[in-house]
Amino acid sequence: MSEQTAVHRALGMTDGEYDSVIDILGREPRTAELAMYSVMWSEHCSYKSSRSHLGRFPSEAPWVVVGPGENAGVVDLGDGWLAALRIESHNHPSFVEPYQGAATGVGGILRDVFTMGARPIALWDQIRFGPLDIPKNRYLFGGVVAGIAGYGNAVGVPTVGGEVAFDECYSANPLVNVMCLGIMRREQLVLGTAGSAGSLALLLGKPTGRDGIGGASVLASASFDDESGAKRPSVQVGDPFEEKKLIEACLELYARGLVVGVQDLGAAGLSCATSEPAARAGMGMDVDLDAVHVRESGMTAAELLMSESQERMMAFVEPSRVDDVLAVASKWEIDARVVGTVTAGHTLRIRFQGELVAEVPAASLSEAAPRYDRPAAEPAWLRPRWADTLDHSEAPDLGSVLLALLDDPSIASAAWAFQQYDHMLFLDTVVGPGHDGSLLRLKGTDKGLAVSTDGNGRLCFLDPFRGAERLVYEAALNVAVVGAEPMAVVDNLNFGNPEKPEVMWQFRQSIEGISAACEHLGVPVVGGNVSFYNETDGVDIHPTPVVGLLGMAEPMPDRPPRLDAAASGMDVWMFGPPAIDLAGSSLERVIHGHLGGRPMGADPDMATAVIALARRLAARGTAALHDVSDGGLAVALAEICIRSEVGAEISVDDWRLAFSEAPHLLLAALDPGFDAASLAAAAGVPAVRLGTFGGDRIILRSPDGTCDIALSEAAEAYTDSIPRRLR
Amino acid sequence: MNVTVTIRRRAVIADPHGATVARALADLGHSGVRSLRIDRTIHLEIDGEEPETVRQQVAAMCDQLLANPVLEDYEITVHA
Amino acid sequence: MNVTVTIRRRAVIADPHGATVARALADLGHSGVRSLRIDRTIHLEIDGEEPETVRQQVAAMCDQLLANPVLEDYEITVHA
Amino acid sequence: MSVAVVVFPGSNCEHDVVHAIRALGGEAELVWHRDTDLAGADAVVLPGGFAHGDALRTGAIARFSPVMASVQSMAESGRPVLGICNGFQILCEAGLLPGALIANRDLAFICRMIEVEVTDTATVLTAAARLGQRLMIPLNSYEGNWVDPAGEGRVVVRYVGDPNGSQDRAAAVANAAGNVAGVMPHPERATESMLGSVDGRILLEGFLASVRATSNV
Ligand SMILES: Nc1ncnc2c1ncn2[C@@H]1O[C@H](COP(=O)(O)OP(=O)(O)O)[C@@H](O)[C@H]1O
Ligand SMILES: [Mg+2]
Repeated sequence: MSEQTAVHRALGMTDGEYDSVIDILGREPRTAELAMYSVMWSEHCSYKSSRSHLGRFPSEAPWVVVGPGENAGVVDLGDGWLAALRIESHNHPSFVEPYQGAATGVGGILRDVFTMGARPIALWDQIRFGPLDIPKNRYLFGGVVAGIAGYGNAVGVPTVGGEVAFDECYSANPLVNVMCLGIMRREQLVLGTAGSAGSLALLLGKPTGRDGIGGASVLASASFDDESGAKRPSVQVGDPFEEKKLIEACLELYARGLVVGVQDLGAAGLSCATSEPAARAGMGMDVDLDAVHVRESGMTAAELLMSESQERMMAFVEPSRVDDVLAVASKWEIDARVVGTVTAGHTLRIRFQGELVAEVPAASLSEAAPRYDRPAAEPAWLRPRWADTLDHSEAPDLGSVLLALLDDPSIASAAWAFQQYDHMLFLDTVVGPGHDGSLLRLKGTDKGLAVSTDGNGRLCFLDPFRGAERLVYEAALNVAVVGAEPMAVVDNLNFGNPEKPEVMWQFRQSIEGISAACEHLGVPVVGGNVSFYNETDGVDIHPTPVVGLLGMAEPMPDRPPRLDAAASGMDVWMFGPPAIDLAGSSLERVIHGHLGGRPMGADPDMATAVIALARRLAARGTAALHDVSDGGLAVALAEICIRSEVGAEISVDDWRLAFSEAPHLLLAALDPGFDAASLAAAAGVPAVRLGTFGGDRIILRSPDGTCDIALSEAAEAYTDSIPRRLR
Repeated sequence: MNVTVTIRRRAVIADPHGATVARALADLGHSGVRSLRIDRTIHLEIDGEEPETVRQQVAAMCDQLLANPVLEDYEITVHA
Repeated sequence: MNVTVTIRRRAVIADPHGATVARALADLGHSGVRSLRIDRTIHLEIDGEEPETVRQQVAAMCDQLLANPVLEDYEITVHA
Repeated sequence: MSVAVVVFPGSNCEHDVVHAIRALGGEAELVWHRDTDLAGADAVVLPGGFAHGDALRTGAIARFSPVMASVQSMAESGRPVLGICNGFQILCEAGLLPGALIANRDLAFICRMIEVEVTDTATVLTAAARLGQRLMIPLNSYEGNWVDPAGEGRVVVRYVGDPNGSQDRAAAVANAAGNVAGVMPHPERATESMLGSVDGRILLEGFLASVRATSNV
């Protein structure tokens, strides 16, 4: 092996990729050039295994202002308002150092949103760990929650919702995804472009150090093995204070129209923040690395170009505006240096200490990145899994099953986590964490913005198409529950090793499922993220696509439904097609430790009808409205009872309906005498009155047995499940 | 036995708080501060006779809990 | 000149960090910890020739900013 | 009569405070921490957030901001001065309120609606409340645990429970004259029923009434 071979391989490049670099340059790359190609062509930055499939997503709609390809998607909310949204993962960094991994994940997704010109107004975290009886998982969970809180609270953006789930498959590979929503006036929209020849590139924010060299990009692109300890020194540290100042400074720059384009520095740092904006503008750039402000001495050009130091932004500015930009930076006490000049032509030239260290076609770093159409094949184990069903002909003790489900950390209250997050800042959180969808008011308008984020690795493991398709419908139903109409989706595709055909198959099936549902609903996918190589010692996680769906309610309901608003004397109604679907359910997981069978597919027309009905119910002041998901009807009812501090008594025709996780089902607390049946009939949705709220017990009757438990016992199981496991 | 553990963030790892404090000192007119680093020092009083055993016990505490192995180094002093 | 400032929370003041660490150590099976205290140590590299002048300058920094007189005492060591 | 709401780098509740004051019919303007005069304001609020990133100790650096000299003279001249959350921490560091705020007993950030009880009504914060009145107001802090080794502090609002270990269950503290107060929960987050509680109005309306009373003299 030649020395150069050793270098490119150590940087994670294949021999074929190295040859492509030689083809592009017509010569052997210099060290700094090789460093740039290696980070830009990593899986994390180049999407080389996924790019050819992401085009499948429907991404167009009249209200889409910016679709996939920029730092965040942007949609038009009307009346001059735009929303920017994006979701990102920080799975591998969070395993290496949970606090900083999660914290820098929050910092990164915020930058993607305020890079577009928007003020970030809310965050949602979707976090998945192995079971809490293992100390390492408790440490990771605690560290990740503290990291999200530590960064999100201090940077001053509320975390208003999310998901917490636990499963064996995440034990050595936790998933930490964060979604961010921002808003802006239309004229504030900024793109990641370098502008025209003569524009200057200003690097704003923290000094550059050796943080994360080969961190996010290399870490997120390679699996864990016993040597992951060796990758440790590259951990990045987040500084929410600096980020807060950057946000305010950038928003002031946009408001005053002082920049022509902006690009955040994330994975691949300066390599990305110079080449991508230049490529988007069809320009080149001359960059002077000596002008970069540094935290450590003795950094090489390659290190400066690869560094993933946090809280940095690149602004492109016309020369006449530079002094104004520097004055804004100085007011907010952030560093700002001119580090480059945009040039005609397409060449990115980088100089350091009197030497030309890189001279490459700017677009080659992003657009010429390799693309792999990796083989995909249905896993051999899939059909045997489908055949592996449980026999539920005999009814268990329904009361103890319900208590066990309520005590399961994936189902139980996540208050332990979300009460560590500031979820009230900005005074917009009308429906906050602990409900189905979050609802934020947009002050000064009658618009409400609703978001739901949903993932379900078990369903997607058993059937990635059906599972992913159902996620979109579930998210849409969740936003409908607070009165909103779906508008846009962002997705985070958390998968195993794409070099395995069965993982690639799961990946493609999930994309098909998400696309099918989005097409049916008429909702575009405006952005997302792919996280591959979520495997440890050759074992992949369950395929875990996470969907974040933005909806808008206009006008926002005066009193949107809440889980804690049911009251004694109200009726319990169920809307939607009752069906028994226990494959992949919480009942089979918690009670039987089983994962088999084939979950039901979505019924698109019914989904649309139930979603429309939910919106109508929300608009007319329904007290409580809750979609049926993990743990089925019984858990959904218990959640309303616990949160509303009222008992209930209902009956069902078959005990299995109480725990079935069939899609498109809604539970409602309605005033007695309200003619829900006609409303539902008009919407084409089956409806049944199951019973009434009242008393201090949760009573669920079926022909095969009765669940009759004290509300207080249910509440104790539900609220103390996570805290008890952490004590 | 009395033991002192000094926990120090590795030099290559960013230290945002230290940087902010250094800037604040300069703002207050304390010029001449070239560098500033904030460490944690943990003083333990611990049962045991054998310095080497105690040191090993404290090293285990550091690895498990007191120090963050990803970000920090530690140094143990067992006092006579 | 190198200066070390040790900042110590007064014993009468509650110390949630210290208490939490002590409890966690016991949970991890490290019995025998009689007492535990976490100090902050600030290392400064500072211009100056005269140890006494430097000490006074650092004392001023402590009084103003580095220590909170309600909670903490400090000790300054100027290294040769 | 207008209220200056100070913005430190790292503050984040300043817009919420202005929004709430204006909704209650008061006047409020933001003032940057480097400004040295409070632009004719009759009162000042130091809002919540993480001034200077809470580096070293919460509030430690903010107290040296240029604006703090004016806050000090405002306090000395008997004008209403209110610190909310991080603002409370800053007033303690500045010596305008007794004691200091340290980490919560359980070393976790707490963000939730909490019940408090008014125990002293002769301050700018509690002027409109009844003695013993119970209020639901969101708490949102990591360093909300007030300690007062000298035991001179005047506790004016107490937690009904003990969420964070605060001495005397103090949720709000005032100076002897009653014109300077610090409160850990956020009254500005409890002024609209849509957001879960309107009890914060009682504190903010009392504050605005005090502003009116002092600006008339
Ligand atoms: N799963 C996905 N679905 C839709 N768009 C995606 C997906 N993954 C990535 N994208 C889009 O590809 C673009 C490039 O992403 P990336 O390089 O990660 O951006 P950044 O550097 O801002 O993190 C973004 O616009 C992103 O929204
Ligand atoms: Mg980006």
